[in-house]
Amino acid sequence: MTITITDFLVAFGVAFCGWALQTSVSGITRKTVARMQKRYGPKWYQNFRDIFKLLNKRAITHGWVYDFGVIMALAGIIGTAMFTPVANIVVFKGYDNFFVFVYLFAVGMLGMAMSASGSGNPLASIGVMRALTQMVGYEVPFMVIVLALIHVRDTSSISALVDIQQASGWNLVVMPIGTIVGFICLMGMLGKKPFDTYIAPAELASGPMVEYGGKQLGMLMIMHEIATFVEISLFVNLFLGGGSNILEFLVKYFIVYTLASYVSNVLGRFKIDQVVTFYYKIPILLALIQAGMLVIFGWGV
Amino acid sequence: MTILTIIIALIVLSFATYYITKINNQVGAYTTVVVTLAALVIFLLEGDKLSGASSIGILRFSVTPLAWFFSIIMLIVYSMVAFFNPYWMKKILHPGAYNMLFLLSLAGTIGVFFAENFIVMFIFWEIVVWASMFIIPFGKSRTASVVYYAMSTFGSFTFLYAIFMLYANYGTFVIKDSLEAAKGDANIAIAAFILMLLAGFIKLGIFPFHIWLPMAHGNAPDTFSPILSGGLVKLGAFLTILITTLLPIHEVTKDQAYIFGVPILIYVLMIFGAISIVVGTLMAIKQDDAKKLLAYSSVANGGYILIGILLYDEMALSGALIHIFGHAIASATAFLTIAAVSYRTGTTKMSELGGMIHKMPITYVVYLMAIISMAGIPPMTGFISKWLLFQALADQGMFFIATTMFFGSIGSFLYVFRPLSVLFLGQLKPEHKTVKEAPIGMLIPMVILSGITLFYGVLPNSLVEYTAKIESALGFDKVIETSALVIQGNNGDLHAPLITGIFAFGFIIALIIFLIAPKSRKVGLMDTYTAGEFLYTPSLYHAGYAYYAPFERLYQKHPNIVALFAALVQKVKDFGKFIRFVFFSRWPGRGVMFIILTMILLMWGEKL
Amino acid sequence: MKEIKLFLGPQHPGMHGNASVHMYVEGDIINKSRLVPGMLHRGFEKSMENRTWMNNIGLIPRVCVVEPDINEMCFAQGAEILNEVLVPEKAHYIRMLILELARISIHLMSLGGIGGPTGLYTAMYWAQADRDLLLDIFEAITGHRVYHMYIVPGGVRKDLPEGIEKLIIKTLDGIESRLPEYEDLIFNNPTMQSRMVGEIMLPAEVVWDLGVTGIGMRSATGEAYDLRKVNPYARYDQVEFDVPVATYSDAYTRMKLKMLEVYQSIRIIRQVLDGMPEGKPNVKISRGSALKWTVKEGQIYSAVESSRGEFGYYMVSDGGTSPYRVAVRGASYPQGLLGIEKYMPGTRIDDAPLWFDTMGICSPEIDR
Amino acid sequence: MMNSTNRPGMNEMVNELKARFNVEEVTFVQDHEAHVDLHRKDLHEALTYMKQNGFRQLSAVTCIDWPNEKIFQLIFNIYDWSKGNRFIFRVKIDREEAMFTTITNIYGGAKYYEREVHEFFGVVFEGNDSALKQLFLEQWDDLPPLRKDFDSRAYSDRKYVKREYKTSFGEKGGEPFERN
Amino acid sequence: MAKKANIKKDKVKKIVIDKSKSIIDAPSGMFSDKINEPFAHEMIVSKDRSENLTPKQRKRKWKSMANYFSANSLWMLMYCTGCCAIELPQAMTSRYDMERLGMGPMATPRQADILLITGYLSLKTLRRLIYTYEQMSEPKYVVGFGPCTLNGGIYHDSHAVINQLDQYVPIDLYIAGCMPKPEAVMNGFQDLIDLIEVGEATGWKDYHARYEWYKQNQKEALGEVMIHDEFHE
Repeated sequence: MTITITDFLVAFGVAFCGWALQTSVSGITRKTVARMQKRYGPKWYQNFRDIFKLLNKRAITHGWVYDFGVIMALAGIIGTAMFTPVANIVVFKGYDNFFVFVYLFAVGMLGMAMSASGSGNPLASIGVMRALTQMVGYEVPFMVIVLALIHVRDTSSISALVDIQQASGWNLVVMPIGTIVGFICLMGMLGKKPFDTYIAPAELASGPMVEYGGKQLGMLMIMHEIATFVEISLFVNLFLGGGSNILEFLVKYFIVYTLASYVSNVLGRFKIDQVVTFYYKIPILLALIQAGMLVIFGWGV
Repeated sequence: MTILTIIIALIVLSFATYYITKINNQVGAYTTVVVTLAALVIFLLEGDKLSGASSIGILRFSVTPLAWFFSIIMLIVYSMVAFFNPYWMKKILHPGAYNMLFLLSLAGTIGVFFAENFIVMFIFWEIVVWASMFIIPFGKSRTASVVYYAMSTFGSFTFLYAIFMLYANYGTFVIKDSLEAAKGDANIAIAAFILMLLAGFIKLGIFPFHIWLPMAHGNAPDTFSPILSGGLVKLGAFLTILITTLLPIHEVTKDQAYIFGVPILIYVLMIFGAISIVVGTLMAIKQDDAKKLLAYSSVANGGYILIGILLYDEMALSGALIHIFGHAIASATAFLTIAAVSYRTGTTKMSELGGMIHKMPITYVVYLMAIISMAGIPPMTGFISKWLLFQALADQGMFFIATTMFFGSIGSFLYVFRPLSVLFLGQLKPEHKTVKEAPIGMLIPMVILSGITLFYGVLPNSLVEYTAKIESALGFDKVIETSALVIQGNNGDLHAPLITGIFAFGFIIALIIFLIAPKSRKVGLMDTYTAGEFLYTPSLYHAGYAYYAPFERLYQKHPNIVALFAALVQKVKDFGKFIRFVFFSRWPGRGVMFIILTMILLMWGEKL
Repeated sequence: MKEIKLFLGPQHPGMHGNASVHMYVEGDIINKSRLVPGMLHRGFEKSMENRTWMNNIGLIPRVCVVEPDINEMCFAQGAEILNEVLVPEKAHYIRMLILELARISIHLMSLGGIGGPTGLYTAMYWAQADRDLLLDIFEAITGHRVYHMYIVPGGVRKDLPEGIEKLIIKTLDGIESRLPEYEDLIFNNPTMQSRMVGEIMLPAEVVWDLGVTGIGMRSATGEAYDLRKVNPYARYDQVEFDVPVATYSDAYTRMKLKMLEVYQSIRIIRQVLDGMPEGKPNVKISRGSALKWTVKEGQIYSAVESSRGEFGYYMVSDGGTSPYRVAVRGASYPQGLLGIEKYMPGTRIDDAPLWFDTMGICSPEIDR
Repeated sequence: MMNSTNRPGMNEMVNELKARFNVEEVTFVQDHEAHVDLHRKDLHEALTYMKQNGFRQLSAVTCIDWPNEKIFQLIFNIYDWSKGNRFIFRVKIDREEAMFTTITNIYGGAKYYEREVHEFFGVVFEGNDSALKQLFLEQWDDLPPLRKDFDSRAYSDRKYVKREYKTSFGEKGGEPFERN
Repeated sequence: MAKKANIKKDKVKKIVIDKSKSIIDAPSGMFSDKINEPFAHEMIVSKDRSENLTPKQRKRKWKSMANYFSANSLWMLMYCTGCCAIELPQAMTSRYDMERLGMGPMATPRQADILLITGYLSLKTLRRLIYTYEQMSEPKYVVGFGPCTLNGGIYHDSHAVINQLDQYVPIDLYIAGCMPKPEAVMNGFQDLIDLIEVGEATGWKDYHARYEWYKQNQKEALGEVMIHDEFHE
């Protein structure tokens, strides 16, 4: 398969629409969560206003790595989003490898971490430290589950996994335990409570974000929205069978994100070592059990 | 040109360097640069034309793609590190000896790679061990050298025992022949395999033999640590690949029970690799000394390499080979950057440093690229090898091993980020206000090494093709496949240039957004959020010490293998004391008495 | 360099109020910490000397922003005892009503405030919303939402409005019915338990060492050390209520006691409303001008039980129209200053903000 | 003001104090509150004695400025939670040479109260070095503010810019206030 | 320049809080069984706000998209300098729900757009406030709460509290009341939004223009703004 510039543009279109989608969805969720808290909440397009306002501000910079890290972060996440298969729009079919997702995503995270540490604020460093520590928690169970999935499905391409699910049933049915683990890990990835330890405003004054303002913060917000889009899409594609058409995909997407937001709103925040111990108690055990069920016994396949 | 010529030339030149250095430090140091570079150029130019034909007596050599691959890695590392030697001549106790041993160890490694029979291999193996053993105490600690030597000697003994065992049974020292012959008798084959593997384990720093590695790497002279980590450790990998594939161990052990598609013995050995990954990762996260941190990361990476080799799968072996290449380069680069920082500031303790990016930006970028590779993030070589290894693991469905590998992989983000954040970023300490960028002679090799890492991360195909060649030479039925720009795995394809292209595309988009938005105002590093309070001491606002404190606390009370070894050492010492008490005391009567008693007992036994 | 210096406040989301904690942190453990007060220092004690007794009524609620009524009570009580004025029975009951409503209000704020450090913002939204209804009651009774200036020497400023009992009962019923929900949200929530149980211990000997009073003392010693019981003021000896106590003072227990005190306060208010006597709500505090009244010469320490412990005014009068000297004993003085210096080291930075919520530290009353 | 009280423990305690120390005067303000004027030399022993007898809490340490008599009156406020009795010890010290010995070795909680008294009145507590530093104020450049001879209004007028109004509210004869 | 929003004649009240019902009745929906039923007051915003603007202002309004975004996404700094802050949680949370205006609390000055000076300022706070204000990224707005920021209020004769805040930092808007009720706070914020939309909240520009003057005043009152003392080193 040859790759043309059109493919790049279409893929960028996916990333851009993903951003717009997630920004709107999170606006809607802010409104619904506000109802849980007995209030009206902001307009659904408030996040757009926030982002554009930030891009308009006259920001400060702490040196070149502070700026470069932000650009790298956004670049990594845009790149990851360009690989994301959305329903039947699959641009780089076959190359949307799961491990590419995991590690290309890490480029963005590394960029942000670097930029945050480059700001020279210890609170940012501590925040980054917590974010990385948390990563050790949630990535491992998630990757074990997906590894077992790849083993039984014989492909690590996300779009191929979606196709298999469209044909033979969702992985939610095939591996219910794995889906639960995946959801718990998704909460960690999204940084939803109780796993928002690295932001923890009361302790770290918003952690890695502590020095950001203006366009850098705006770009990180864009990055955050796209990252959320990638993560939720990954979950939908891996466990909920993606979507045969856009609408189905969007419905699943909306449900997953809203569910994660709702759950997070009635939970407190863990401390960082509690996060790691939590993931290394139940989710990893469940993940191993699920992997054993799939790989050794072949149940559900 | 033959291998023998090159090796002899290296040995001769190494002694010559000693005297040159005696006359003039700098000239001696530059000689090492010229010699290593010349060797690299010869190897690259001659390529496959190198021959092992000429020989002196038992000194016979054979040229294989595997040996060529390893020696190229070794020569790249050696020649690049050699650039640093001139700057260290003043700091090292015996510059002449250092330069000599430097070249001698290179000769030794090349000898090991191309040796045709086990005896030659063993001789050169010992040359490497001795040469490096003498170099290590030029740094900070003598104990490190002792531990290294004790460990290596143990490995050498088992290696030698295996060689003689094979010789006793099959009457040949030639590697290929003796291993071929051993195939017939599973017990001997397995015994020889394990005995030789022990030597490999020790060199590679696999648990439980990993303790020498951080001690030696951490305490060796700053210029020699990259050689140890990037070069000499890989000797173990070479030996492991050699015996695993030439035997091949999977065929020998095919009668055993299988777990996850591999024989139980292999699985157990892989567990050692897995433990190394976990131990290396956890210990690396704890370290405050940047060199020790990188040394423990070598332990963890040794685990990956071992698992990749033992999987005995064309993707896994290719992954392991690329990992050896990638890690050798990246680890050497990282060690070199630390050496550069140490050259300018005189310390490698991260908590004593900070904000070096403002003084050493190029060094920072080089380090950044090295750690991206070490963490396995695209677009660097490390990603290619990790991708291949994960594919192979998924293929086998080994999820327990995979768990540790994922843990090590994510854990590597933690430990590689620590020097980045603590040493290079953050607040600049006042005492380092006058520090300058590393001298140009240091920057050149670092930039070249980074270039190599990046190049093979973006266009890995030539590398993968060469691993395919190695695999076919080692007798694999199926070799890793590549087409145009795509690496084809069993479970999916990897298009490395596409990933880079997309990243570059994203970068352009992000850059456009950044440039459109209003320009930002530059502020000082101490003009930062302090909750409104006032602070003027940069070192008080730099999170460096106990960086991962909450995470470290989780495994604070871990069982410590060092304690076990310490207990062993204590036992040996006690035994030595007893011996001394009996034989070397002021009253020889005690010794005489003991001997008489023993003799009586022996004779008694004979009579009975 | 092993230590870094972190600041909790003055401009920090974890800090309620305007004060700063300077922490020397190693890893994530606090090695050394100091409260830096004085950001809210207004020279209260000096200003009170410069104003007449009458003028001071407007000034004193501002000593503690979150719980102003105790100031009025202290001030009024002190002036009355010095002047040997007997306050009408009705005034006592209304005072109890106001004080208990204020107690509920600050405990609700505190229950919501725990959402800040632990990230449970829903609790914050709920509690603030419920608290706002109490502020409505205050507005109906006194005309003000926060600073009421209602309890004045000689009684209360004016009588209760018609029909207020209905509103109070309705609101309290509502709040009481919502308390189990708070219990589910905060106390039965596993994530919250993991954050609060066993954290920020306050052993009994520490209590005596510091001089902590109020919930901190009661949760550690297990004794009903409550001024309302020990030295009853107003008519607290005529209403039935229990003082919740505990012997294991961690963050969780202290929050739980606050919650239980809300139940008790509601119980007191019910009794107060039932037994509300008839009559005038106030008497004249002294002879002479209505605005420039005087207080007899003398010194007195007038203390009441605030939500954070013993809150007192040491009042000195020289018989003039202004107080000669008023010294305020802020209830959170011991845990705020000495507690942070001596007992905060060893805590993790994650738990540092919890200190302020569960120990009950009110920075304006420390600074004055 | 009462001269005796019926509350259990109070009278006995007062009698004990009178027997042991140089008590100048005892006043009962409320039935649970006794004000005891002590000679400054006896204060530490008296406090030690009281602490041993149940008065485990130091409620406050404060100070009153009597410029006409040229004295500072130091107030030590202690409380017995189990009985509900409160004793307030008052000692007089010289205003010009305001020195006193710290009580932090008896009541550790006095540390910051003493610091506050030093900051606001200028009383030096020997043995409590930390009390010499500023606590609430920052870069204070005048008399200790709670002394009677410090005029806070004059200080404020001198130091801070005041908003100018067209009318003076305090005195008669100003122009009528106009909203702009 | 300082502006008194509540005196501006050409403005209509933007938020009408429904208080027509007797205060003795609890708000409806408060204790209903439905947990997610909001009990925030309805906010009635007049539809066409631009009808009160002069032609010049209207022109400027359409000119600048940036102002629109700045106005409708005001992030405030979580900094309570004095007692007026006690009503902010009420304004923020369910009853008055400030988030409807796109406002929200932010942790650090870098992120924030508006600085709320909630009441009196002691010298100690003023130092930190100026430092914080200078750390904020532009455009930034300052709102003064209560009389204490205007003329010292009840603490006009205190030795520790400054009297006139606009001498030290530029104020864009004052909100009256001691302390301002949440309704007043919300109303004030709505006024601020209007001011920003027409581009008249220019305090931060004034701070640039008269930087020397502000610095001079700060120096007179504070001595040095960034202090070195026992706690800091």
